[in-house]
Amino acid sequence: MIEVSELTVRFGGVTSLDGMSVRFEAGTCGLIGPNGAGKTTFFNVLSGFVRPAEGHVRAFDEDLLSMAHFRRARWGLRRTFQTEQAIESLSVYDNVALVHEHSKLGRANRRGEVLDAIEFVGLRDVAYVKVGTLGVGSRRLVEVARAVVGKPRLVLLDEPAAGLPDAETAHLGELIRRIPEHSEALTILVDHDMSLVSSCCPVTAVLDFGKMIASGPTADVLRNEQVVRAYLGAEEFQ
Amino acid sequence: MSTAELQSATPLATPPSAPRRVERADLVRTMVIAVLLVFVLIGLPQMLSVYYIDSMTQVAIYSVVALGLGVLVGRVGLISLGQAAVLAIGAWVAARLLFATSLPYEVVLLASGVITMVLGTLVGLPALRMRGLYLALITLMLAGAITVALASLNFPNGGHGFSGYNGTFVHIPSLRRPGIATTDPAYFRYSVIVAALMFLLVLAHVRTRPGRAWAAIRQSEPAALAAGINTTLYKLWAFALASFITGVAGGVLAGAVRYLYSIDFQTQDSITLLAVVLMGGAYSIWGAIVAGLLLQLLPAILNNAGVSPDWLIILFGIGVLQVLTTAPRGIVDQLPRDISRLGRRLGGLTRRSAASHGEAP
Amino acid sequence: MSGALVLRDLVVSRGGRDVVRNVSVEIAPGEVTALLGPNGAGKSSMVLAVGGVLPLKGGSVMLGERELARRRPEHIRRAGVAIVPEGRRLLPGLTVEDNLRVATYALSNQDAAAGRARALELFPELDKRLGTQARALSGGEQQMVVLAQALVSAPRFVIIDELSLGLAPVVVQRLIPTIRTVAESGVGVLLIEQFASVALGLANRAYVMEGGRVQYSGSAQELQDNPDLLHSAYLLRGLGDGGSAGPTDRVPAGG
Amino acid sequence: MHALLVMALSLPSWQDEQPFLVTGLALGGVYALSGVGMIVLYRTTGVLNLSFGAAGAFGALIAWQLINHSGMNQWLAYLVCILFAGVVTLAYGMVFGRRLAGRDAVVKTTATLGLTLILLGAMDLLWTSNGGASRAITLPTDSHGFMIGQVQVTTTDVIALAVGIAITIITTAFLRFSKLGTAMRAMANDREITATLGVPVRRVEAAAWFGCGVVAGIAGILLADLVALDATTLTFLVISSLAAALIARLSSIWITFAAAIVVGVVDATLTPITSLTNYRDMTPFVLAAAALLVLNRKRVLSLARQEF
Amino acid sequence: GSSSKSSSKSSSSASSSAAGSASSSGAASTNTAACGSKAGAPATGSPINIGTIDTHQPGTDFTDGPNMITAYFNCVNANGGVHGHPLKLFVQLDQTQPSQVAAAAKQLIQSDHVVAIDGVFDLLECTIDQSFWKQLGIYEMDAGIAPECWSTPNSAPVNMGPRYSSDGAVQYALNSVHASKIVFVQSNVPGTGYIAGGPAALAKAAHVPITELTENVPITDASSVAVNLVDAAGANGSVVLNFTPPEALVILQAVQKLGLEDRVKSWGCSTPCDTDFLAKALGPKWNHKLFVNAEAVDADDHNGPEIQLYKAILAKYGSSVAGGIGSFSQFGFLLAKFLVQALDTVKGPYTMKSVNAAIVGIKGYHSEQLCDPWTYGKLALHIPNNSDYTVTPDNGKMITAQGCTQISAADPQIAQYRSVAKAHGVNLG
Ligand SMILES: Nc1ncnc2c1ncn2[C@@H]1O[C@H](COP(=O)(O)OP(=O)(O)OP(=O)(O)O)[C@@H](O)[C@H]1O
Ligand SMILES: Nc1ncnc2c1ncn2[C@@H]1O[C@H](COP(=O)(O)OP(=O)(O)OP(=O)(O)O)[C@@H](O)[C@H]1O
Ligand SMILES: [Mg+2]
Ligand SMILES: [Mg+2]
Repeated sequence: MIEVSELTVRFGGVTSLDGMSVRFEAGTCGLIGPNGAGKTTFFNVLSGFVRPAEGHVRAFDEDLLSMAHFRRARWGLRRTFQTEQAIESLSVYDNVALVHEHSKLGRANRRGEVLDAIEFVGLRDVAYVKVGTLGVGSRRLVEVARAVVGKPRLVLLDEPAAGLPDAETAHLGELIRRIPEHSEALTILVDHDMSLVSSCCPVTAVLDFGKMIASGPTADVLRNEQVVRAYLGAEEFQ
Repeated sequence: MSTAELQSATPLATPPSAPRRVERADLVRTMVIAVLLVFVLIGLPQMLSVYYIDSMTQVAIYSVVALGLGVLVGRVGLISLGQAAVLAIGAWVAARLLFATSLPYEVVLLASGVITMVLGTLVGLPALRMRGLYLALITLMLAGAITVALASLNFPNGGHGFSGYNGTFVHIPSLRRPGIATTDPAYFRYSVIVAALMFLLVLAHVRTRPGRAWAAIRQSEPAALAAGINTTLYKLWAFALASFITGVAGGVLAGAVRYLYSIDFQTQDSITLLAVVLMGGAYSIWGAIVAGLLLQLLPAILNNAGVSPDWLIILFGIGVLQVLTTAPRGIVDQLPRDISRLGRRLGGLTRRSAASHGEAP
Repeated sequence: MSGALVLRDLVVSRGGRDVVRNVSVEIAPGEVTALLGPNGAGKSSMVLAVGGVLPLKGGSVMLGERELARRRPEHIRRAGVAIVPEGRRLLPGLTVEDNLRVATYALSNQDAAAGRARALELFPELDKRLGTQARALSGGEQQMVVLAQALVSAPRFVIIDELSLGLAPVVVQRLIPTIRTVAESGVGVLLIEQFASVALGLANRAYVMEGGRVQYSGSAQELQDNPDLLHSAYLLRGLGDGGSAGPTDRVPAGG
Repeated sequence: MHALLVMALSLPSWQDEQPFLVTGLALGGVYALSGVGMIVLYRTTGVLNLSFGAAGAFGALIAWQLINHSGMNQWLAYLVCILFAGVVTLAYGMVFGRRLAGRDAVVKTTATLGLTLILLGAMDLLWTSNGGASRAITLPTDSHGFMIGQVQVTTTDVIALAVGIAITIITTAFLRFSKLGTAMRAMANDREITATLGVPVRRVEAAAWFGCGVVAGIAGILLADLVALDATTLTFLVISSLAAALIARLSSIWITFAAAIVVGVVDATLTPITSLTNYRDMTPFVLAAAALLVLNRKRVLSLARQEF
Repeated sequence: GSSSKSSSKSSSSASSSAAGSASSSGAASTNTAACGSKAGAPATGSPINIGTIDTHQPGTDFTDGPNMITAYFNCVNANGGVHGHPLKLFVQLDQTQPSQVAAAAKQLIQSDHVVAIDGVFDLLECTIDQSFWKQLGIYEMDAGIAPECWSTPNSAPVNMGPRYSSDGAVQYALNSVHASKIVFVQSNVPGTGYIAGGPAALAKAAHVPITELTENVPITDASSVAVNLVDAAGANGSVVLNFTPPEALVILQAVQKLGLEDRVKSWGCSTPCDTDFLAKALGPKWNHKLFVNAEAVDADDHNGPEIQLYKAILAKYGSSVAGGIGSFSQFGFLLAKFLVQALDTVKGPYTMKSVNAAIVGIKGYHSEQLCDPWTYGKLALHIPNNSDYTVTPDNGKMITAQGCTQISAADPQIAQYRSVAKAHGVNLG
């Protein structure tokens, strides 16, 4: 459970988040909104890269914002980046192990859990290959594996399917749907591919100009007039 | 680096059993290194003239310095143009302690390592806020400042006071060496052992948790933070490690040269140091040894051949340009590929000839 | 304006491997042409090579009578061929305003001002961001800037790699008629797009690339009507082998 | 506290400081010249040209050779010097600058150290300081001058400061009012993309490299006169200008100018303060380090991939 | 043990050039014939190996010294050698790295089997190798800079060195100019701190205040330095510089540019300033304003038989002496001449022992170029060149301002040397 209240972020004259309040309960939740609405900024606040001007975030009854940024991963917060950031000079295994060894998890079962995550995203065959030699699709999967290894509590996915063709998006969607059962984490998915969002997320929240304009069951949200006007555009989705 | 690395990567068809193989290769590699080390320790001093033994001692010392810079540049992505100044600090501390105390040499080495580590980390502390070009330039500035300060302060020569320098000496005493290594071959062995220990120390870092953390930091700090890495800590750690081993190298250097002068630690040396580290290969442990050879053995050979040292500088300049434009991973990356190609060809030959021998009745 | 942009038998090599092999594509003026294909098919490499950024190993790029292959990027741009490379490659340290100004470098001051105005009309979202450094923009805003850079500078041909990357649906919808208008004004457009429906909806002709080769070429309508065609082209390569890491040396059937 | 008091008491009077101010201003002018030259190139190509000093020194030594051993007219020889520095820098830019264009700024800058080493080695090879022989370039303007109060000011001093001011004004105007200025900054960001946008990058960068080299040549001659005609000295004197450029965060030309003047003046005016005089050469380092640390207080996280 | 690797470094190619000169005849060969015992007869015996270590690094090149010795040896070898034995010089160059200097010494002894060390022109060598030479019983002859060149039993230099030359310049300012204050300034290059001790002692003995300053080199703001020196000395004071020629020139030119020459009573300089180049570079305003201590005669002004021989050897064999006529090659000539003279006295085989016995036995060797005869001797310290003269610029040339004068024994080192030398029976002028 994560509860965001009155979150405001300003960059100079730009207000990227403007009193954002929302509550994500469990499972996989969608977060959508027009370009520049503040979705990535919201993720950056959660991971500690951006310090909000105002507001609070409580996650599983802890004050997330008072935590040092690198501690949040230890606490169980994981994310992927809009521009993929897998570490090229390390193997897939080391990429994932890296996250594991900086979490609170013991080392006893490290190898097993790391391989488990790699298996989960379907990269077992290339587990010892350097990431630098992999293609875009696989790199995104490496990021997903890093996000689910061990026992994450909160997984943030920032446009993981951008630039992936339909078939691979479908594969990715399947993975995202299985994250809650794999690791019991609360997952927040940002993407502009509505078919991916509606197939993965039972609930969705919509951000516009830094404010929440709608939230609830995905199907309802996507029919919301305001959302259609601000984000989806007139004709799409029926 | 990203493009270069991609380009150098051949399309892989790595079999799933890779890890097992890697372990066997590791074992072989360890054995090879052990044999090499034994040869260097026992065989080499017998074969070389004193002239080359001394320059090999320097190679051992400067390999460690290059290794430290290699950790910063190659592993963490922090360019430092001030490592010669750090070496100078290490040597200064060691010299001061050697004159002032009668501590065992090993203790002096450790102390100069630790004190240099503290100072180096202090330098690293503000530098942590910046990276890339700014870090390179600020370290260049700091190195320049340290050079000027050392020129005014002077290296200890057995005098009293904080600086341990007495300008009026018409007789400058030499620095002592460890009791077990007073002769040149013995001191060479001593240096190699210390260097080997420093290499092991770095290896122990690179192969494990800090190594992976550094790789993450090098590529993208936000990604590293998101992976739970305390980037400040690990960057300081890298500075501390590099300064420590450079400080120890400074201590070994003090005993090797026995007289220290600030002219031997110029701002320019930091630049040539970076040049050879890049030429050798900042990403690899072996690169450090190549850098040491380039920096100390090559000049000795050229000097002995009567070639002007100016050529060496020109050579380093060309080397830097060559490496940066065509082989960003340094000589150690290129050479083995050439050698392994050669080896494969030779291997093919011997196998063929062995086969033909076997066939002979 | 007459004459198509004809790419013939292009070969592009990356990392010592041919990633585009004998690809021929024709981009007609006044039309939208779609280029589809899975990850690693070689689409982006082809775009970069046409734009003069990557070296062409073989083939020709003819603009009417003019050979553009192996010319420098600025020549190709000045000849009227604008490319939008993949990955939102803008000028990160410059403001949005300056990014647009550079894109109209070759135009007269008047045309440049008009171009800038058109860009803001197309992407009103950028209006408030004009003074912001491009690297601080959101992903979608960056995509808008690179599209604007190509569209405002009066090209004769535009090649857009990943049109809708990171754009909100509402923006994509706004773009579709724009692209159509641009094409109707006589510009030849080549679209690379992961949302096949978007691309095929716009395009007259379509090509499908896989493993560095063109596996299909024909009318966009036909592809849209027979999704199986598209899938069969895509699926030649089997799924889940980890994207583009798989060996592509096998010569696929057909082509 | 006590040390401060002692220092304060031994501070020289304004009267005593005046001549130091003059030399400081002249040197500061040349540092500004060099600093601005480097910044223009940096803003165009992303290369901080550390071979700047070496190219100027090489040119100055050639001029010396021509004047003293070939009997060439000295103005012609200075022209040769300027052209040489321009051409060497241009050649480097065309061969290596271009091949490294897509790499990280720190790589591009490190590569210029390669050129620096080559030039330095070649200079020592060609003009060894054999037996401590010394060389000098003496501009005719050295013997002209005037007095301000008690202080002798030579025309060379005036020229040095004037050239520094002139280049500052000219480049500022150029970068601000011409669209070439924007194109130059765009190139430093991403040369490839700038080219695909239709900017004639080769011509623009050739102009920048050559211009930088020419400025290096001018600075080389002035510094050879004001400081010394010595390869190593002139090569590493670039650090003072570099400090000024750094204080300006490698972007503002006016701040570079101001910082260069400050570096020159502080360095010179510390001379008569006995307790600090031997440490005064630390001025550029200290000022730049302090400025960088203060200016970089705000942490910036960037997702950009770094080389090395 | 050392390998049997043959070193192909810059040893003199004695035999080949000897053969070359034998066939050529004419005026030059009769001029140079004086260097050997048998004019025109090439030496064919087993060579006598001599070693030297010299600084050669970017910015500092002392190789004119050893190159001149090689030229002299070639001349000797072409004219009968030393009792028929040719001389061979093994040169080790160093880049001011202590370890390199130490290694070079061992290389010379162990690989090159030299029997004597002659002609060391080095920044560090005396300091670093002293104990090694002592251990082996080698008496080196050098032209040094490091303090140990003058203060140890196993080294004797032909030059006077920075300290005693500075003494000379200060002495002139005190005794001849009657300066009421001395400002002594030198570089703060490490290991040169001991130099200031001499001038300080001299000034103290004369009850004249002295200010000692150091400057970072290279000097980047000579104008500031110049102003500072003038301010420090005052109208009745003298400024004495101890720098290498480039640095001294830079300061003096700045003085000239700012018109400060006359703001002090006189300017002084240690030996390195004694070049016509400097006289030329400075204008006529400096005539009898700048007084330079000169360690050896100006070869351009003198034309005795020794100077003639020096010039002839330089012309015929000295193509590698880049600087031509100059103090480096003059000292090289002296070091070679004294060595050959000493070797001539050796009876029997040329071993390390016999040769070094001859060297240390050198006593009262005359030279036109020095004020006093030169003596080695088993002494605790050696300052055999301790009496010299002063020159001053005169319209682009250096002319003599004061003839041979003994350096004052107010410098305790000089006093100590004179007392041990006297005990040894050396006649000091
Ligand atoms: N460092 C910054 N400085 C100035 N403005 C910023 C900065 N970071 C973000 N912004 C602005 O904040 C707004 C929100 O950006 P954000 O990246 O959160 O959008 P987003 O919802 O992720 O959009 P997209 O879907 O396009 O990625 C944008 O308008 C962006 O320009
Ligand atoms: N810098 C590079 N070095 C070496 N190989 C590369 C490089 N970039 C791409 N490749 C390879 O070239 C091939 C074609 O890639 P390209 O990016 O052109 O495909 P694409 O069709 O655009 O795919 P995507 O849909 O992922 O953008 C792939 O196999 C890829 O691995
Ligand atoms: Mg975003
Ligand atoms: Mg692509």
